Amino acid sequence: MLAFIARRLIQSALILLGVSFITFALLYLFPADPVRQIAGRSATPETVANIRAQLGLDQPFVVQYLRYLGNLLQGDLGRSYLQKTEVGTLIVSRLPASLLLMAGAIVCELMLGLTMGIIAAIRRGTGTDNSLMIVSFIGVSAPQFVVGLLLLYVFAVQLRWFPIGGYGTFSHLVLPAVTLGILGSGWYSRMMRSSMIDVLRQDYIRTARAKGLGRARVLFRHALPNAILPIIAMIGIDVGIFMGGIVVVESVFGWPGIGQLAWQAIQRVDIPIIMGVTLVSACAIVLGNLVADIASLLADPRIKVR
Amino acid sequence: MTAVDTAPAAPPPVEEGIWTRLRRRKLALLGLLLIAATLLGAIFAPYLTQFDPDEQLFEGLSITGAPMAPGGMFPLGTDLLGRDLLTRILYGARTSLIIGLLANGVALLIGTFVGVTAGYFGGILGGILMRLTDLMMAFPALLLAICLAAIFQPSLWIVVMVIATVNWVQTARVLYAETASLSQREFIAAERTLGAGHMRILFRHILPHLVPTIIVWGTLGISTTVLLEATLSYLGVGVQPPTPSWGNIIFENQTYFQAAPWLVFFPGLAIVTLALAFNLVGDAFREVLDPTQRGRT
Amino acid sequence: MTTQEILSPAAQVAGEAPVVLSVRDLDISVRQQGGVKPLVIGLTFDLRRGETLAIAGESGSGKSLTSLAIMGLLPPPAVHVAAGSIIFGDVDLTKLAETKLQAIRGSRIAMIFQEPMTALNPVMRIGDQLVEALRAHEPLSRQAARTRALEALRAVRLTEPERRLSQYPHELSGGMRQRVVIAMAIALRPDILIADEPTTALDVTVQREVLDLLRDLSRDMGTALILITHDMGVVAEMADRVLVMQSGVMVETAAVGQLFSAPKQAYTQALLAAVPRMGQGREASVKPLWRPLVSIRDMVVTYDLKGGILGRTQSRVHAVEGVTFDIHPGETFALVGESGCGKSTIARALTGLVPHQGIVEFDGETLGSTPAARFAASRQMQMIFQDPMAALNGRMRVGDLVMEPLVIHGIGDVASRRARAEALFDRVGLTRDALDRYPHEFSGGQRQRICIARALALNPKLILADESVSALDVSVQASVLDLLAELKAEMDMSYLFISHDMAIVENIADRVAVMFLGQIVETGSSAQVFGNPQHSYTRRLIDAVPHPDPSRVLPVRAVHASDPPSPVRRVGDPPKRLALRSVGSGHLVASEA
Amino acid sequence: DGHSAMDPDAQYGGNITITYKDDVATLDPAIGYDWQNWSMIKSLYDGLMDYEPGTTDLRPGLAESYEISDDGMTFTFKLREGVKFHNGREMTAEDVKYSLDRVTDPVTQSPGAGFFGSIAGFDAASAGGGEGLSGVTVVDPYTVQIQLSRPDATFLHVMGLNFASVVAREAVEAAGADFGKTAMGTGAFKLSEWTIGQRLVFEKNADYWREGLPYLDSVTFEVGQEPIVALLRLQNGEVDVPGDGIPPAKFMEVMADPEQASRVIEGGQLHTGYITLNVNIPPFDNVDVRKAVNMAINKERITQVINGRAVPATQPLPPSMPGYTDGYAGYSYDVEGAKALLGEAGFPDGFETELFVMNTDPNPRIAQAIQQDLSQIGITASIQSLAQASVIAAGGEADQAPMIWSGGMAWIADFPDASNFYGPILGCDGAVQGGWNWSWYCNEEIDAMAIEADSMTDPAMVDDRLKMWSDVYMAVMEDAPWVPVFNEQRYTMKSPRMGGADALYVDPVSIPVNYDYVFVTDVQ
Ligand SMILES: Nc1ncnc2c1ncn2[C@@H]1O[C@H](COP(=O)(O)OP(=O)(O)OP(=O)(O)O)[C@@H](O)[C@H]1O
Ligand SMILES: Nc1ncnc2c1ncn2[C@@H]1O[C@H](COP(=O)(O)OP(=O)(O)OP(=O)(O)O)[C@@H](O)[C@H]1O
Ligand SMILES: [Mg+2]
Ligand SMILES: [Mg+2]
Ligand code: NI
Repeated sequence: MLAFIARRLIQSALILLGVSFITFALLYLFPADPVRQIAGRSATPETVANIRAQLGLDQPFVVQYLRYLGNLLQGDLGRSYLQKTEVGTLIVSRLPASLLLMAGAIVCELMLGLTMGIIAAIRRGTGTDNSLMIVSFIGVSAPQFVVGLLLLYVFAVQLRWFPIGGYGTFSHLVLPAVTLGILGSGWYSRMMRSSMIDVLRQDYIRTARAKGLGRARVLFRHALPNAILPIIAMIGIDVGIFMGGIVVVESVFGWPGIGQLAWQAIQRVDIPIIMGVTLVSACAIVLGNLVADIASLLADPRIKVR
Repeated sequence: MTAVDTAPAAPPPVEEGIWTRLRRRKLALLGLLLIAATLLGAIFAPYLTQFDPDEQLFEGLSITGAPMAPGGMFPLGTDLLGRDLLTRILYGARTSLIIGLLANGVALLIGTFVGVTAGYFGGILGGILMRLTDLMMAFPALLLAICLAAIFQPSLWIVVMVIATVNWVQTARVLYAETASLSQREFIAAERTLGAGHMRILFRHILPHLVPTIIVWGTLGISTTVLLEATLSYLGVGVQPPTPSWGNIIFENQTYFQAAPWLVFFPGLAIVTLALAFNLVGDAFREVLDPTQRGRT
Repeated sequence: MTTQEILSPAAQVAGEAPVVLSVRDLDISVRQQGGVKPLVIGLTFDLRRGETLAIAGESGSGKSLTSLAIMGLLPPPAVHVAAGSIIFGDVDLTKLAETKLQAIRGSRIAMIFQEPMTALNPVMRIGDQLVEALRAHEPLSRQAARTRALEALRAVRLTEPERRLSQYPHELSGGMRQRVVIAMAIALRPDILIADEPTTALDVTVQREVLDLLRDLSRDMGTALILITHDMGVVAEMADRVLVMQSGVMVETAAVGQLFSAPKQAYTQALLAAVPRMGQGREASVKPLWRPLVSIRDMVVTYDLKGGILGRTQSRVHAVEGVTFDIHPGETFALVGESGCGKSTIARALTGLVPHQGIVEFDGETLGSTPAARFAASRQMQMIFQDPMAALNGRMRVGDLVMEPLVIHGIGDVASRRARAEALFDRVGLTRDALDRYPHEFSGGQRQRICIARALALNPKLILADESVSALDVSVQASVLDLLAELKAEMDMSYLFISHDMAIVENIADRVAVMFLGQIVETGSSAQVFGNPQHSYTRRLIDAVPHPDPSRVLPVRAVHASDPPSPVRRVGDPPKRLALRSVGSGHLVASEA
Repeated sequence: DGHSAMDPDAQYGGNITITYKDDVATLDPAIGYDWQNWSMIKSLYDGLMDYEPGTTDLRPGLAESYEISDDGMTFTFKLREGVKFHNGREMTAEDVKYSLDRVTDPVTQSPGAGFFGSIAGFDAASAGGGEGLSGVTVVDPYTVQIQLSRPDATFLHVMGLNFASVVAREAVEAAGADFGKTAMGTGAFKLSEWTIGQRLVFEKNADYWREGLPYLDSVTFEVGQEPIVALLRLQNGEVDVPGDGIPPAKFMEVMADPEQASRVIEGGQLHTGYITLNVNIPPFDNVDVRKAVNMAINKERITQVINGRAVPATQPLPPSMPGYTDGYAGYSYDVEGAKALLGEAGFPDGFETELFVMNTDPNPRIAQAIQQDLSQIGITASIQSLAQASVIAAGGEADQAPMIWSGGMAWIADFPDASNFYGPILGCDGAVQGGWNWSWYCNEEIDAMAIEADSMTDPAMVDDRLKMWSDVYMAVMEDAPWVPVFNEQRYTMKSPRMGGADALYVDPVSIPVNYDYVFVTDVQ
C-alpha cells in the first residue's frame, strides 16, 4: 500500500510538472502584456522596460520557465504582479474555503445522486424511474449561475432558511454546496442506477436473500457497498470538474475560495496567480484521484495493489 | 447419442431492420421527433419567423429599455436588446447543434482513439497515452479553453476545437478501462488464435462492444458541451455575439432570471429537451444494436 | 472429532421418516412478450426428513427454477408460480407473505448455489456474512453469533476457521468458498437444504471433499437434502431418490438403485448412456511415426507479478515449469489436472497468446514468435475454448464468425466463404439458416458446435480443445465428443485435449499427461495412466471421480481440508523440477519425495 | 476649512457594510488603482492636496497652505503640524519626500508613476538607481519644496491623487513587499482587520487631524459578492451600500418601487464611454469615414439599452468636467447623412471591420447595438468580445483593433481636470506600441495646444486655460478619432439608516461614498 502511494506520488509529481509546463507555455503565448497592466496608463516606455526587466519577462521562455520551476521547488510560487502579494499566501488564505465547498458538494451530490439512483434502480422501468432520470437531466443541463441565484432567492431571500451568501457556519455552506453538487448528482444518479441494476442481478444478492435477510439489509448492506465501488473512482474526477464550477458558485455566494482569485487573475493576466491556482488545483485533482483510488482499494478488498 | 441436443431457445429469427425495431419504442420515437424538430427548426428558421435573429427591434424594448414578456408579437418575448427570443432560439439551434454534435463528436473520437489504443495495446504506448490523459485531467479545463481561445481568435470552429480538446478526457478514461477488460475476454483470444490482426480485432470486435458506452457518453455529453460553449461565451472566448447559441442566450441573460425569466427558461428548456431527446434515442439505439436484445421491448 | 459432539445424533433411516416438504402440481411460468410461457409444469414430489433427493436433468429443464420457487426467490416480476402448492410443515410457501418467507429462508430452508466464486458478497468479510445470517433469525449477541459461526466453519472442516472469519471471499479458493456457503446454509440447522449444482465448478478432488461433507452433514443433522446436479456420478453416490426432469416436466422418479439399474423412460436411459464411465479406457491407437506434429521441449511460462515503488517484478506465477511432450499426427493428447495447474497456459503458449521459453516445434519447424510466423501457424492450429458463449463475439452473426478465419487469411470470395460456412454447419450438425443468427440464440451445445465449425474452417492439423466440453450437459457433451472423434477420423487431425474430467479423458485420449503445479507428474498412454497409475497424485485424481453406480461401495475417507498449493514464488526461487523416470514403454512418472 | 462640510445632523458611531465583487488587490497607495481600493485608500491616507467632499474642488490636505512661484515651476507646501500616522509618529516633510521618491522609483512598479513626470528629476528617478526625485526637497520638517521641469497646471490635482499619499517609511520597510496588505497613513480610518477574500474592517482613527471626523466607528467591506446578491442583501438590511452599484438586472425593479428609488442617489461621474476608430487602419484613416461612423451611432438607443443609466455624449469630456464645451451638439444621429458621407469617402456599399469589446455585461450588448447601427450604413462589424487584458493588448498594437468599445476599461478621470482626457488616450504620447491611445490618433498641432494649455499655471488664467482645452477637444472632434457615446450616470443605493448629504454618495473622487463624512442614523 505504501509502495503504491509512493509510486502514485511520483507519477503525480510528473503530472504536475507537465501541467506547470503547459500552463506556463500557454500563458507565454497569451495575447496580453502583463507589464502594461502593471505599469498603468501613464507609464513611459522606459518604466515599462524597467519593470519588464525586473520581472525577468524579457528573458527567453526556457529561462523564465526554469527560473519559475527553481523557485517552485523551494516552495516559492512568486508574487502577484498586481497585488504584489505572495501567491502562496493568497492561495493558502483561500484554499480551505474551496476545499470545504468541494467536500460539501461531494457529500451533497452523493446524497442526492445516490438516493435518486437507488430509487430509480429499485423502481426500474416505472414512472418514478423515468421522472427521476428526467430530473437528473435537468441537473446535468442547468447552468450553475441560474441554479445558484434561484436557490438563493427562494431559500435565503424568501424563506430565510439560509443566509444570503457569506462564509463561516454550516448554514452558509448548504446552498453553495447544493448548487455545485447538482450537476454531479445528475451524473451520479445515472451511474448509480445502472451500477445498482447490475449488482442486483448478482449471485451474492440472491445468496443474501436466501439467508432470509430483510429487504433493507439486502439493499444497504449487500447491494449498496458493491454498487458504489465503480462510483468511488469517479469522485476523484469530480474535483477536476468542480474546479470550473467553483468560479461561478463562489462568486454567486460570496464564498472566499480560490475560484474568484483565479477569475480575477485571468481577467488581468496576473500570471503568477494563474500559475499558482492552476498548480494547486492540479494538485487537488491529482490528490483527489489518489484519495479516490485509495478509497477504492479500501472499499474493495479484491483490488490488489499492483 | 447426438439426438439429445436441445433446440435453440429463441424463436425463429424474424429479420427486422433497425428502423423497424426503433419504431416500436415510443420514447425513442419521441426523442427522434424532438431531434427532427430541432433540426428542422434550425434549417428552416428563416421561414418560421418573420424576424432576423440579430435585428434589434424598436418594439422589442420598452421605453425604459426593458425586454418584452412573451405574448403578442413575440411569442417567447424579447431579449435585452429587443430581439425576438423565438427567432434567436431557432437560429441558436444551428450553433448549438453544431457544437453539440461536432465538438462532442470530435471529443468522442479523440477519447475513443486514446482510450481504445491505450487499453488494447497497453505497454509503453498505453502508459504514455494514459499519463497524457491524467495530465489533461489534472489541467483545469476552463483555463485551457480560455487560453486556447485567446491565442486563436474566437470563432465557432475554434470553440468546437477547444471543447473537443477539453472534453475527450473522461471518455478516454472510461473506454480505456472497458477496452482493457474487453481485451482479456476469451473471444478476443479466440480471434487472435485465428490469426486476426490488430486492426481487425479493434474495429470488428472491440469497437462494436464499446458502442453502448460511447452512446451513453455521447448523449450525456451533448448538454455538457452546449453548456461549456455557453461558459466560454460568458468568459468572452466563445461564439462571438451576435451569433446566438442556446448557451450564450442563457449566459447573456442569466442575471435577469428574476426580472425576465423567459430569457433563461426557454433556452434552458431547449437544452434539456435536446439532451433528453438524444439520450432517449441513444438508449434505444444501445438496445437495438445489441443483438441479445432482439425481439424484446 | 469435535464436530461430532456438536452436531445432532445420527439421523433416522430415510423412508419411514415424515414428509417435510410436499410439492404439488407446481407450475412456474414467465410473462413474456407473446404471453405467458410455462417453464415448469405439474411438478409433484415429497421430501422426507433426512432423505437426499437428487434432481437431475439437462440444462434448462427447470431444476433451478424449482429450487428457487421453494425458496420464494423466483426472479420478479416476470417469473412466478402459476399454480400448485409447496407445503412446508403446514404452510403453503407459495402463498406466504415476503416477511414470513424471510423468517423461513435461511433458517428452516437453506440453499447453496452453484457458483461459489460469485455467491459470496465480495466486499464483506466471511465472518460478517456468517454472523449476519445467524442474527437474521436468532436473537444472538455479536459474540455469540461469532462463536456459532466458528462452529459452523469447523463443521465444514475449513482450515484455520478463526482466520477465515476475517478474510474476504477472494482470498479463498473455490472449494473453500463453497464450504463457507455450506457453513452459512447449515449454521441454523435447516430442515431442508437445497444444493443447486454445489460442485459443478469445483475440481474433482475438491468435489469429492464437498460431497463427503454434505453427506456427513445431512446424516448427522437429519437434514433433508435436495441435490440438483447433472452429474449422474454424483447422483449415484449421494442420492436416496432421484427425480429426472426434462423441459420443465418430471420424467421419472425412483429410488437411486432402481433408476440406475432399470431406468423406465427413454430419456433417462439416454441420459445414463451418455455418462462417460471410467475403467473402460481403450487401447491407444498410437501410430509409430518418425516425426511428431508438435514437439514441446522444456516449456516454461511465467507471469510476472509487479510491485514496489518502481513497479519491479517481485514474484512470479510459475504457470508452466519445464514441460516436455510430443503430439503425433492423428493423435489425441490429453492434459489433465486440477484448476490452476497450467493446462490452459500451455495451450495459450502454443497459440502465441502468451510468450514462453523453451522450444516448440510445429510440423518440424520451430514456432517463431514473429507476427508473420504466428499468422502462418494460426492456419494449422486452432483452438476451441471452454465457454463457447465467451469465445464468440456476441455482436456478430455466427455465419460471419465462422467465415472470420477465411476472411482473415484471405481465402475465397464472399460466395465461396458462405458455401464453406454452410458446408461446415452441415458437418457439425447445424442447419444452414442458423448462419444468420446471433450466438445467444443457440444452446450451449450448439454454440460449441459453432466454435468447432470455426476451428475447422481452415482445415487445421491440430486442434487445441481447452475444456471444450466441460460446460455442457452430459448428453450434449457426448454428442460433441462424438463429433470430435468423427472429425479426427475423417480429417486425420490431432487434438490437444485439455480437461479436468478424468472419465472423459480416459474415454477419448490416446495419450495423457497429468499435470500438477505447472509440471507433468505422469504421462503415458491412456491405458497406462488410468490402468496403472503410478504417481500418488494421479491415483488421488482417479479415486475422486464419482462413479455413476449406486452399488459401488465408497471407500471410507477422512474428510479433510487442504489449501491448494500456490504456483506463486518469489523471484530467484524457482520451483524444484521433477525428474521423470520411465516405467515402461512411454509411461513416465515423476519421482516422489 | 473642514468645518464647512460638517453636518449638524450627524451622529457619531456605528458601522456600515459595503460590498464589492472583486477582491481588494492592495491598499498600497502607490499601487492601488482599482475601482474598489481607490476610495479605501483615500480614507486611510492623505496627500498634500484634497477635495471638498462631494465636489471636484481642490482644498489643502496635509499641506496647510502652499505657494506657487510666479513661473509656476516651484511649489512650496507648508505642512500641518501635529498630524500623526496611525502608529502615533508625527508626519513630517521627510515622509512627503520619501513617499514621492517611492512612488516614482521603478522598483515600486507604481501604475501612477507617470503622473509625476513634470517633477524635476523624474526621468533620472524612473530610470532606477534609487536616488529619488531631485526636484523634491525638504526645507524644514514642515516645509516641502517641489521643483517642476515644465509648467504643469494640473500639478495640484496630481498632489491630490492617491499615488501622492504620504506613507510612513518605517511601516513600508517593515512590511517590505507585503506593504499592500497593511496600511499606515494619516487618514480618517485605520485598517483593523483584513481576512483575504472575505472582509476588511476599517476602524475610526481617533487622532484624525480633521477635527470631528470621521463619524463612523468602523466600515466593513465585504468582498467577493456578486452585485445581484449584494442588492438582495441590501434589501434584506444586511448591507448599507453595494459598492458595485445597482446591477442592471435589478435596476428597473428598484426604480419601480418608490421606497427603494428614494434611496437611490443619482449623479454624474467623470466618465465617457466611447468608440475608438484606429486612424492607422483603413478605411478609418479617412476622416469622412470616421465622421460617418459618428453620425451612424444611435446614442439614444444605446442609452435605452442600458436602461437610461447614461446620457448621450457629444464630446470626449463629460458634462460635469470643467472645460466641457456647452452648446456643442456633436455629430447628430443621421443615417442618411452618414451614408452620403460614406459614399463620398468612396465606400457607398460600406466595408467590413472588427469591433473589439470587453466581455462583461453590458459591454457585449452595447457592442451589438453599435454593430446594428453600423449595419444601417453598410458597415459590417464583427464583434471580438475578449477578456479585458486582451482588448487592451489589441488596442496597444498599431494594426490590430480597428474599433474598440471602451466600456469596462473606460476612462474615469483620475482627477477632475480637462487635461485628464487627453494625454495618454488622445495625445501622441499614447499612440505607441502598448499605449492607451487606441485610436492611434496623433495630431502634433493639437498636442502643442495641449502642452500650452497645461503651461498656463497662473490661477488668474484658469478660464483661459479651460477655453483652450475646450478648443483642443473641439479640434479633436473635427478629426473624429472617437465616437463619444455616452456619459454614464452613477446610481448609488444606500440603506435607510445611512445619513449625510446626497453629494457624498456620488462623490466624484471617492466612489461609491466618502466614508469620512457619511454617518448612520440609528446609533443607540
Ligand atoms: N428470468 C427468466 N426469464 C425467462 N425465462 C427463464 C428465466 N429464468 C430461467 N428461465 C428459463 O427457464 C428454464 C429453466 O431454467 P432453470 O434455470 O431452472 O434450468 P436448470 O435446469 O437449472 O438448468 P442448468 O442446468 O443450466 O442450471 C430455461 O429454459 C430458462 O431459459
Ligand atoms: N495473466 C495471468 N497473470 C498471472 N497469473 C496467471 C495469468 N493467467 C494464468 N495465471 C496463473 O497461472 C496458473 C496456471 O493457469 P492456467 O489457466 O494455465 O490453469 P489451468 O490448468 O488451465 O486451470 P483451469 O482448470 O482453472 O482452467 C494459475 O495459477 C493462474 O492463476
Ligand atoms: Mg440451474
Ligand atoms: Mg484452464
Ligand atoms: Ni476649519
